[in-house]
Amino acid sequence: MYKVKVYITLRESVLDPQGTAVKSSLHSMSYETVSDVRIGKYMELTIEQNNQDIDALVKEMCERLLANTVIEDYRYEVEEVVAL
Amino acid sequence: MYKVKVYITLRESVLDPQGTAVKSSLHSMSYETVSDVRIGKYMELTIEQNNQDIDALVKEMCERLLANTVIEDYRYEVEEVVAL
Amino acid sequence: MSLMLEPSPEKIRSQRVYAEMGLSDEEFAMVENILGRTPNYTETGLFSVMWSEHCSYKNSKPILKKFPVTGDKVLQGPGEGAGIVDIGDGQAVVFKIESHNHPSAIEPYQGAATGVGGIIRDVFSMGARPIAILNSLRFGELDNARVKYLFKEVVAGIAGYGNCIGIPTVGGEIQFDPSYEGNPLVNAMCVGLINHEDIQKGQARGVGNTVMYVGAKTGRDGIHGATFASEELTESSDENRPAVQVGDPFMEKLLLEACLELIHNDALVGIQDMGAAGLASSSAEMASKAGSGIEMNLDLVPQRETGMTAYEMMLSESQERMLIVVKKGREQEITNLFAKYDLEAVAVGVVTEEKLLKLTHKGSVVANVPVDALAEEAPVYHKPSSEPQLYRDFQAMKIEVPNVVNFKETLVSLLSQPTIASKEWVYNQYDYMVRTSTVVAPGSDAAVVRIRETNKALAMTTDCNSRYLYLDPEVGGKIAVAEAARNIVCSGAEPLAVTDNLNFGNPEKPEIFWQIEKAADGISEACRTLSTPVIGGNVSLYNETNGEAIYPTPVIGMVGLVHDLSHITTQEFKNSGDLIYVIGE
Amino acid sequence: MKFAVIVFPGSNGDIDMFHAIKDELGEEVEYVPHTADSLAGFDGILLPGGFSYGDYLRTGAIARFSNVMGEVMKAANEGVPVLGVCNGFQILLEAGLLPGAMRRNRELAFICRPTQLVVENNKTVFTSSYEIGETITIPIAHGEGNYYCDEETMKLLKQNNQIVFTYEGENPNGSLEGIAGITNESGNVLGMMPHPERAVDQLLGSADGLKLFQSIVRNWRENHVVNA
Ligand SMILES: Nc1ncnc2c1ncn2[C@@H]1O[C@H](COP(=O)(O)OP(=O)(O)O)[C@@H](O)[C@H]1O
Repeated sequence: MYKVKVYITLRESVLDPQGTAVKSSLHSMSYETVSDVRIGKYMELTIEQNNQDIDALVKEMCERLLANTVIEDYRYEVEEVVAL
Repeated sequence: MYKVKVYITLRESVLDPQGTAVKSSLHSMSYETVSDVRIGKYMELTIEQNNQDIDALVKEMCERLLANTVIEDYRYEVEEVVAL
Repeated sequence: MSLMLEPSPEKIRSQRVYAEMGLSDEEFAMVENILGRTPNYTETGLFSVMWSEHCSYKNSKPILKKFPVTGDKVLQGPGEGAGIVDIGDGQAVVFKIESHNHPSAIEPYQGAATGVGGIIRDVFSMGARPIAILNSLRFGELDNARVKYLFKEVVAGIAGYGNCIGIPTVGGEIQFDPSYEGNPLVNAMCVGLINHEDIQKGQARGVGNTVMYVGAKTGRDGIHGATFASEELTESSDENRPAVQVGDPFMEKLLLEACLELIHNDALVGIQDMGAAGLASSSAEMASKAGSGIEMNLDLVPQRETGMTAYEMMLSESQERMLIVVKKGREQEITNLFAKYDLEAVAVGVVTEEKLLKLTHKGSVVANVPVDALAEEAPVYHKPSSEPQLYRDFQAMKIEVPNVVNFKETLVSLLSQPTIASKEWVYNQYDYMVRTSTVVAPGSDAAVVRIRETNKALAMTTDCNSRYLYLDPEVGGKIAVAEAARNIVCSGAEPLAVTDNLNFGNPEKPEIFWQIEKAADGISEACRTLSTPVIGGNVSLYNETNGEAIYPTPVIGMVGLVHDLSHITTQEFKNSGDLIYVIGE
Repeated sequence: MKFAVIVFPGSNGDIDMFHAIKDELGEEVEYVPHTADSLAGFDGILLPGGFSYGDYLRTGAIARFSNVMGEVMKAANEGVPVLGVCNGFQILLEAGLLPGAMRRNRELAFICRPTQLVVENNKTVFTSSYEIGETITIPIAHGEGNYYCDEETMKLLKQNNQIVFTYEGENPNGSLEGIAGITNESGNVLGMMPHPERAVDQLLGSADGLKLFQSIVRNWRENHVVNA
């Protein structure tokens, strides 16, 4: 079994209205040292072992569904877990 | 300067409608080995150095605003970055 | 940081850099002639976006001349952000339709969302309170995964923006046909309400007055979007496209409320939305319309990213921004007004006597060009037109009456066509009730929105059956107007006026140009006959994928006045035993 | 009776709430900005629907830190009736004035349509003009109305009769036990996803929401006559 963690972030020039709103809220709560906030998605996938090339598989799922590559970048980490 | 990464996930006991939907999309795209999907948030914060206890600070921001602890768990990583 | 070095004027000329930006050799020669020198990179960029079809209507101007644009009740015809029609009691209705086809083909959610955002800004920049949104959508057949994705995301994008900003999406129409598979159409219409005395103009009047930038910061998103909208979509469209614009409806809600407060402040001279070609078109158009010039210091433009060049700032299409001109000396008052809404309002320039757009950046002049050359004096082309063989074939065909054997079966199979089936799945995602004035919600003919504190209401609809236009663009154009008018009348309203969105293929093909001409003839005749002038609209050409054009799709948006709430009628049968009549031929 | 309609940046149901009170109920009402320092003089507080702060991060999460919210909490603790509709409900949850939290709708899409509600408890200041078990038509319009709380909290909600409205028939958003509206323990704070202020005029389809506002006024009057 694999535990896969996928991190999805907005591409550089793409506006992040959510991050901006959170930053200004933090400022008004007087956390003024926060100079930037970017908000993305974090996914945890559990995948059964099946002789597949796990890297290729995750990459394909990211490209096809999990990330919107027109505006988002993604990266992932794969961890093999021994089922109990 | 600190780069802080915050991971927010739904508590285990809470049903995740988004994760459920993504899982069934993956299945219909015939990624049938995916047995579970949980979707959370990933935030990158840039925080200026200011003699504060950075751990305590991030924890407070998470508890007060970034996470809703009724349904969400959070964890974070702090990395010190030397400004150029 | 952008580390790309800008090519010198010599290089722009010798390596035909202008061609990549969309200028032809002849057009570039015209620019050199106007300036009496070779333009630099920023200037070349300004001309290329301002002379794109999207901004200049260079191919469609001769067509638009056909439309009847005047009438007793018309307070503002085409030319400003939106048209305005008198509805009595000192009030008027403001409306316009606009396309966001190419952005939606690339990123359907954001493309549709920012399309809605743009048309709303057009309406409130006239000084009107937006009261309703409609749309008109075209997709390929739903048996294709990409089409399903586009459909789902476009609807979600329209919902996401309209619901958040709190303007009800009250109606629209959707058609599915293979001709739209690679090039969906997303047209959005906004209707607003205004008191006559509040009508604003996008003009930079009064030498010495201050030009202010308000709203969201400028980023590198959407650079050259207008040029992109004026080209066909090809396989390589993916690579050379700019960073996609993301809509921020929350920001726009603040901007909307702030601007509606601003119009009551006598310091305001002119206001215009930064839409296509952003800062370039808003500044050049505001100056040109007023017969003045503008000088701007780009260092003062609020920037979201570091190291932005003059070219990038002028051509960016970041959303939720407006350009305003205010009386000299009143800037602080305006800054304070916007600050109340957590918005920035920054003085970036002045109105000048000389009709030039003069830009400075980091201490040097980066552009100095005549505003009229950018705006009104863009080249106009009369493209060749020729009647296609296909049309002659259609005309020669015998009319065939289908022989229906099993009426029930035929009816059921018709009703299960996605184009005909109920659109409840779509409109249940739209908040069509917010502002509690939607008397007739989606699901009937035209939508009806009451006008508070009066006994009146407005009926509104969008219509176009592009199959008819494909067969005969002139007759099809008439039918589109007639259908809209019938929907308005069936709701109990008197048709007032029309806004149109001409969605066609590549006008450089004579057969396509012929379609546009004929459709406009049909629309014009129907509008004259029904006394519903065209008070504004939008043109979207180059809707082709790999050389294949969409069906000719001139979407008609019509608004009517319900003189008395008791006149409102809805579509459904009311009581069993009521008699059913068929009216007409 | 004088109502306050709190306006947060991004509120958009404020106008509807205002007109419902002024035009249909005929009571006094004022808009109060999120920056206000005092709610003195108001007898009822209304948190309208909309997308405060764009619904960014989580619905209601940012609005809950608005300046005026301190006053709303104070008034709630003093027993002033507080009604949060849709985004208003979400803000009350985030502020901890009501228990539980909101998740995205089960089908992930925004839903706008009339729904049927069952009045589960008519012994509140908000519902005393309804019959117990009465079915009423009130529209919903939200993307995040999927109410959640843990089992312990659910037990308490039931014990104290805090569940006021449930959806009749198909549950539109997946909320636990079909919950559409709940009160706090003392019953003076009500949060609900459906929009009673959109159901006050037969011209727009339903006037079933009017009784909710009438209940508030009637209870206030009775209290004030007794206390006077
Ligand atoms: N894209 C849309 N957005 C909003 N409402 C829509 C949309 N498409 C269709 N509708 C609504 O659905 C109803 C039926 O639409 P349609 O099937 O096009 O019928 P009609 O023949 O009356 O044009 C109308 O009230 C229309 O406003």
